[in-house]
Amino acid sequence: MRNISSLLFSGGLAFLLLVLATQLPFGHTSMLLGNDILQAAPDEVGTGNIVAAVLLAYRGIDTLGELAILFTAAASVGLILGQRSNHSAKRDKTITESHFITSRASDLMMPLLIIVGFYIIFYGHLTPGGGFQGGVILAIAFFLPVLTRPGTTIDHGMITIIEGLAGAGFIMIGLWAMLYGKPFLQPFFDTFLGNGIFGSLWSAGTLPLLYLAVGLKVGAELAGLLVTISEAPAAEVERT
Amino acid sequence: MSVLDEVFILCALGALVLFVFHRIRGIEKLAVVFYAALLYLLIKMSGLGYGGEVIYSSFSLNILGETLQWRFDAVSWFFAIITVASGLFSAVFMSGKWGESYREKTSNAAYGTLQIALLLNVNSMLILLASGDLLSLFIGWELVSWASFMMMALNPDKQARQAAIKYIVYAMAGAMAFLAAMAYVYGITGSLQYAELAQASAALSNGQIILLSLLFFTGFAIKMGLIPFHLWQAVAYAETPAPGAVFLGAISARMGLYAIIVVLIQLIGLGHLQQIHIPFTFWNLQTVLAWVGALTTIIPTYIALKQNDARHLLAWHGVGQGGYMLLGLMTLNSLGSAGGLLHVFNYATYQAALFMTIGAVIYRTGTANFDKLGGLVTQMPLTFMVMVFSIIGLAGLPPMNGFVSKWMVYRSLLLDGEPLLFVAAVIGTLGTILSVYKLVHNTFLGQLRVEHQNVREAPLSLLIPMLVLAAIMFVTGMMPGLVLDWVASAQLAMGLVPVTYNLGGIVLASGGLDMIWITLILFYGLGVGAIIFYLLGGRAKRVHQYDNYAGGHFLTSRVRYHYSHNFYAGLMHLIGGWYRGSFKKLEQAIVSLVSLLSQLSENMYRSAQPAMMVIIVVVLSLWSISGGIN
Amino acid sequence: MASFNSISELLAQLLFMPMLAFLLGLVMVLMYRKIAARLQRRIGPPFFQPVYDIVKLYSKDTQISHGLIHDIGIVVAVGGYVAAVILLPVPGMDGIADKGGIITLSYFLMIPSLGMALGVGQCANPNGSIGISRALTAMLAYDIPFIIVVFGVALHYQSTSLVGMIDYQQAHQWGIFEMPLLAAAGLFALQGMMGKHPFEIYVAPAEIATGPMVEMSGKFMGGLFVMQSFQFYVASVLYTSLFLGGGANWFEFLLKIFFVVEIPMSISFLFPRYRTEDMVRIMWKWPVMLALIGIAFVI
Amino acid sequence: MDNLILVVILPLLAAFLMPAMARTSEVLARVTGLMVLFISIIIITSVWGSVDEQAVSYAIGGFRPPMGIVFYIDQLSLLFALLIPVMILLFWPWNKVTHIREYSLMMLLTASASGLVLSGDLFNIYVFYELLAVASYGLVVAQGRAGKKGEGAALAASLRYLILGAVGSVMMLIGIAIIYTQAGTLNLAHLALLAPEKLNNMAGLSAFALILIGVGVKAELFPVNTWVPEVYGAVSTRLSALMAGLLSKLAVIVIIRVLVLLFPQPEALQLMTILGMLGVISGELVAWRSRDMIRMLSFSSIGQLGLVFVAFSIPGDMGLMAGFAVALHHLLVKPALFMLASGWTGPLESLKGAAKQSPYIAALFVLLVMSLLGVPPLPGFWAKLLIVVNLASQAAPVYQFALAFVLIATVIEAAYLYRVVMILYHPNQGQQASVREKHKAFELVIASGAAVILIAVALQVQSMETKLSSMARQTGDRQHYINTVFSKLDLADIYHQNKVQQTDFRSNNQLQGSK
Amino acid sequence: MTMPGIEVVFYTGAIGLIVIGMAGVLMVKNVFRMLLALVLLEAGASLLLILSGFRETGVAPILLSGHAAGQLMNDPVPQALVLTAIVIGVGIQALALALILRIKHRYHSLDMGEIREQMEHDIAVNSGVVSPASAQSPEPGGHHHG
Repeated sequence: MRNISSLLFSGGLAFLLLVLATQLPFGHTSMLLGNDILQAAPDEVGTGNIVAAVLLAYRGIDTLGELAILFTAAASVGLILGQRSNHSAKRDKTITESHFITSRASDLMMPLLIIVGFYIIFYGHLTPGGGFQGGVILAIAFFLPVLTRPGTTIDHGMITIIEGLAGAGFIMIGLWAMLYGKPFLQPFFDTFLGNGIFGSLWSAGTLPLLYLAVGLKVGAELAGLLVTISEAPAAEVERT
Repeated sequence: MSVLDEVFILCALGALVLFVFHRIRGIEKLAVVFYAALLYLLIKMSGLGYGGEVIYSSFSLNILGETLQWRFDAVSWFFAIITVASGLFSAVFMSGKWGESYREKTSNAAYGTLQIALLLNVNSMLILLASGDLLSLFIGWELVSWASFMMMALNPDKQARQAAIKYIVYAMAGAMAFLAAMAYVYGITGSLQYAELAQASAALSNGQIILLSLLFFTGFAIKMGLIPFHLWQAVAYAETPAPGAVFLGAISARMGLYAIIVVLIQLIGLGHLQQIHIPFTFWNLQTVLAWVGALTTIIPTYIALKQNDARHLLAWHGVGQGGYMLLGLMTLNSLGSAGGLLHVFNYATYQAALFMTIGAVIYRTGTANFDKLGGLVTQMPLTFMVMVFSIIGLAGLPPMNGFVSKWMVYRSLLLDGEPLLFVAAVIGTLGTILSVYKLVHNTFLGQLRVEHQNVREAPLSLLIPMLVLAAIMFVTGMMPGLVLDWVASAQLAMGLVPVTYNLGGIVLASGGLDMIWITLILFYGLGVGAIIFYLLGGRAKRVHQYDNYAGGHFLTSRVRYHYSHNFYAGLMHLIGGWYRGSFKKLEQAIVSLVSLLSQLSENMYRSAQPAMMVIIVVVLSLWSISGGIN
Repeated sequence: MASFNSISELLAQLLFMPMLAFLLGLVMVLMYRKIAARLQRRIGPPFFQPVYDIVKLYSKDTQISHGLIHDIGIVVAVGGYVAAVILLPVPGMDGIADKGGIITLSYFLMIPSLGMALGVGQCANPNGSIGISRALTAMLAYDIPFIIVVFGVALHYQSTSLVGMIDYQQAHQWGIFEMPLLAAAGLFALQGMMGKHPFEIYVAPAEIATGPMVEMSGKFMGGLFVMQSFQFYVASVLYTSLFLGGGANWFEFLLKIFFVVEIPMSISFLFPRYRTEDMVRIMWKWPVMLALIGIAFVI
Repeated sequence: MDNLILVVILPLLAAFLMPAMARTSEVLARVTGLMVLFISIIIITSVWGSVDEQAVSYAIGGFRPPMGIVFYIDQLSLLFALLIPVMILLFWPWNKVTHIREYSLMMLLTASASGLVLSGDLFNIYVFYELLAVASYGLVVAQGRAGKKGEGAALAASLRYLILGAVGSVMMLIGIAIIYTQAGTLNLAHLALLAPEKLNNMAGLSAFALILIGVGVKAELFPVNTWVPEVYGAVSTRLSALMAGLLSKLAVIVIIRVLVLLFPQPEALQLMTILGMLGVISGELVAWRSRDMIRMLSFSSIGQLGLVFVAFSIPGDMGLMAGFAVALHHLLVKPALFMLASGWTGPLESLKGAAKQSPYIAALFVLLVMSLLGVPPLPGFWAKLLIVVNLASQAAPVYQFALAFVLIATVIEAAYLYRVVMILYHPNQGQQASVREKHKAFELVIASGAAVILIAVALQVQSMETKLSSMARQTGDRQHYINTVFSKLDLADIYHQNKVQQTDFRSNNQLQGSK
Repeated sequence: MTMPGIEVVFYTGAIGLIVIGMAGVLMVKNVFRMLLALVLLEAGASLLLILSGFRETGVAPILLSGHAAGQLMNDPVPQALVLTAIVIGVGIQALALALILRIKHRYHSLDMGEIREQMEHDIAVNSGVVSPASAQSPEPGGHHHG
């Protein structure tokens, strides 16, 4: 009964969304905002990657919010799973080595991944990429050993500090502008951070700094999440 | 500062003082003084009862673009004086021995709470009566409801508590109907002032008037316990502690009548109601309301006949008597409306006295159950006398005041040529006669129980208010003109033609009523009867009531031979089927319906898939939106 | 239409009307018993038998009273009728009929029953109580058609004053011709009102030891006998006033009232007793129906 | 006024830093949270009243309004911006056992809630809404930490809540996508400008429906409120009070913003009316048969939120005013009731005679309940009156139905609330009277505070009315919103045409923020 | 609509993802699968969102990648939005996953129906309406399977 009605309603939803779609201007959207930004961004923000301009400059507070969501999720997961894993971590220090090739490969990969991650972060405002993408790669870099050597622990304290400081850094950069009487998160202001040259690494005001903060934050949050979750089942198995 | 302001200040002061000192002994004296002072202030305003100008309070409130104001006119004053007098009588009743025993049974605090409840009732009713627009009327209305609820909730008895809950649900339903009506008035006129509604009502369509009247009337009818909303009232009033029952029984439900007068008669107008025909029937709105009144005189009265507890019996009569008032007001002539109004006064006097007598009986014997009473006349003759006076009033027999008002209602129905309504009213009266005999017989007549052998007359503090009420009943019965002054002023204020009257009664070309003569004749007849009985023949010998036999058995104190249970068995058997619980079943059906819906809703809230509801509502709303375009 | 011209005339009427009623009532009681006897092929009592009965009862040695209310019950029972009699106009004497009218009178007619009920209640005899509960039920039964009839009549004459009604009938036509259905229903109610066969189960011998009368002895019973004579008188005069145009003179009046009581008296022995419930049932069915139809005609 | 952004930023900062700080000093971390809340309150009170006449907008990053994100500050947002830290402070978990992350979550809640009411950008609202949602999941989950009473229930309830909320969020996202496809912009003021042209059609309405349903999850909108009884039943009353009192209202504010600015179509309003009135009746019906206080209050909260929706769905400023009145009233009363309920757990029958044990608490309960029901002199009455009166003045039949539903629901509400009152004042003590929990001091303080405010408002009803109506007028004024946000449009245009003079523009302070 | 182009495929895909995800959320009993369905649903919504800035002839909005000067670019805004939305989704999914782990541990089941029953029982016990001893049924007689 439930399945039938579910199917019925899903079908209805499909139909209605299709009907709705016919009402929408497919592929010919007015792009009011988009055009404005496309025109203004190079001059106003000075990034080559306009998506990055949108993400960090025009909609910087969105990004802050999203970082906060990640942080919240991580904190909540920590609340749920974190405490006991500390216990188990103390009791159970045995690290199971996995296969030679995987473990060595992961050791080799780690620095590479870190470098790639930071590259993507630092060039985020110029090329496709940025703090999120780079942050994910960084997280992977730190999570890889856990995958290859089940039982490895990562210092949660470190993660906490990194995520806290990275997040605070983002906000501090925003507040910095306010110190100069500018609106929060304004990318340019009359400081040593000049305008830079369009298209170079040192351009677009505070944006690269913001991306760094984002990258570190995302990396730390994701790593923390992954590690916490991966530690949890071990604890369950042990208890049952 | 007008006298009305003084009244309000006194009310506030009284409430405050009583609240602060309610645990202290001696608070009852203070309460009596308070009601007396209130009565004094009302008497200061007595110009209203003789055609004086409307008195406004200087206090007003501006909200929602509305000006809330309070004022007293002749109608308000008429109701107010009954209210305050009832309060005073109740307060006196509970000030002496009764109060002491209540304190002993419960606590000082509980007694204080009862005093507070009574005072809040009086105060809230005065606020209601003083209302000068729909909003203040509603506010007063709600206040009265909550005050009554507080009073009813004071009895710890299970039945009483259930009755109180039932009451509050009914009262809330009524208030909501009232609120809805008020909202419609606001929707139509953009104002809640009486004057605006009165002006606008002329231009309203029939449908609107029907809806409005229905909503207003439902709200008011619930308070008055009119058919079909009669189920809550009797139990709730009966189970209230005695002084509370005295007060509530005497006047509380009449607030509904006051509101009917204000809204349906003053604002919408009876003539207007009469012009509106209910579709598919040959009735108009006014006849419908009159029939509600008529049915209310019948059904609750015969339910009362069934009761086996004196308080319940009286309370059911209270419901039924409301029907006469409505019926009187819904007649199209000044005599009827005067009768209806006069009945409010008369009813208050005898209902209060009756509840007091029952209170006294309970005070002495601890019960009002007919199966456990009987034969108290020898022990409590004065109480019995008051009860006889009152039941004569309640049954509407000469020479008590109840007769006058009922006569006026009958006479007006006769003038209007309403045979069926007349018959209905008479059926109600006859039922009342039977029923009050049952009341007096089962409590005071018949066999005295062994455990009541040492019962003494009610204490003086209880007797005084009863006797005073009995005197009022008799005096206003003999000289109804005293009250008809006020009634006529109220009629003027209602925009009706006042009734023509003199001190002795009604002046009417085609057969009036002169109570002075009638009373005298009655007493003459009784005198003749007494002469025939006492002067002729030998002296009668008094024997004890156990010196008696029935069916060959000697009746002794061990064998209980008091016929009280299932009184009027034959009649009950005959008419039982006509009203057996149909309203109760309706009520239960509504409760079951609510229960069913509630269960359904609960199941909805317990759906297994949390997201199910999202998709359902998305699909439905999108469907309805696209449905508008496709 | 002044009913009296001076205080002395009024006082005289107050004195005479009850006496007259009592005497005529006694004759009616006699008549009732004679009719019963004739129908049962007996000779019946002598002329003064009703008086003898009352005198005998009054002069009994054992007069048992159960208390003040017991006494007052009898007083009220008699007094109520006395008062009612004064509201009933007879030729030449209107009493104070215009101060009350028909509605008041109807109420006065209930007072005796209630007085008696009070008295019976005080006796503390369960049989009495049962009897009185039946008596009151019977009152409920006949009063409803009676009141409907009263209403119809008052509506027809546009007045509640008996004097006015009589004047109207004498000037125009008797009520019975203008309102035959109401008159028929009224006759029915009259039957019940008189408390005689077949609607007298509550006082019937052998029905729970004589019902209300069980504790009545001596002058208590005598008082009730007095009341009975008033009862006959009131019923007949009322009916006469409503439907037969009252009496222009004494002869006509007497003729009419005796004729009126004769009918129910004759009928009463033709039917077996009705149980209380059956009485209610029949009273609320036929006469009510007749009366309502009658009113429909009046309107 | 520029500092107002700190109301959002500082709690975030504190939230980020608190776990790190806790590693060195737990006390410091806790104090930080409180400090931030106090600073927020001070900031808001310092600008209190300055937007009564003219609202203010604040462009974050100093970007021209339609491109950048603006915060919009009017009486409504300012009021809620004040209420949020105050309420959070009131329901702050003072006990020592609370994990530092829970404080952190509270700060995140504060930040997201403030952002939600201040934001003037559709997607930004979505982000803050999600943040609010995740923070509240986290707080619910925090109840389910190992070893706590009712751990499993909290976990399961929060999972179900999460799934419901996530599906709702997706719906909202779809709605935003549709709006963006149609209008090509996200700024509310800009959308408001374009709405008559772009959104006054089926697609626009569908978008509204989707947003309504998405946000409605948090706003306890029927029928996406199935989480309510589960979550409130599983978590502490402190959190329930916060969620029922504050968080639900924030979601409602979002809907109101969107509705007023973007969708003035009657169909949009009527959709809300229907869902609202079904919520009212279903909530009250279930509350009627619930057997413990918490569950009863949960469903009562659903009913009241339904009432809020019904009120807001009335077209015009009067509807807004009614909505504000009933929403604020509920915000005041329901948390207080939850506080009282926390000491009265267990089946209702076990509360017999509780009034004898604690007369003051019972009296508070009665007062709050009376106001909830709408007994005249109390503020609840005026709120209800506003709704009823305005519903009746509407011509559309759906409003008449809503009126009937609201009134019937009130009767049902009276039935169950007064049953509880009667139980409290029962002359006999119930069996469990002795083992009943004691009320904690802060619970009583909150409830008493609410009662005091109720009475104060009852006495000052006229000035409250003026305040509310001015708030409603400002909120309902679309043109005002557009003008406020685009007040510096001329300047921006000048800049736009002379891109060369970038630096001049950047040094122009006037663009950034308003005053 | 004039000519159906490539975007029709995209839109259909997005809607398809949404509907499949929705049906999955509704129909599966296992909460983990429900979570996976939720991922699909979010993916669909993200796709729909990013399509709102789609132009048939548009290119990526990156200035340094050597597009011709007059080339139309796609709207950068939805791309930024989607990035945000995805990260939000990740956060929620992680939280859900953690919850599922704990619930599995606590209730030994992943079936939504069973979880709900046990939860209702727990809630009832918490509120004191049901005694802890009474077995699995949360309310006597009042229980229905959804």
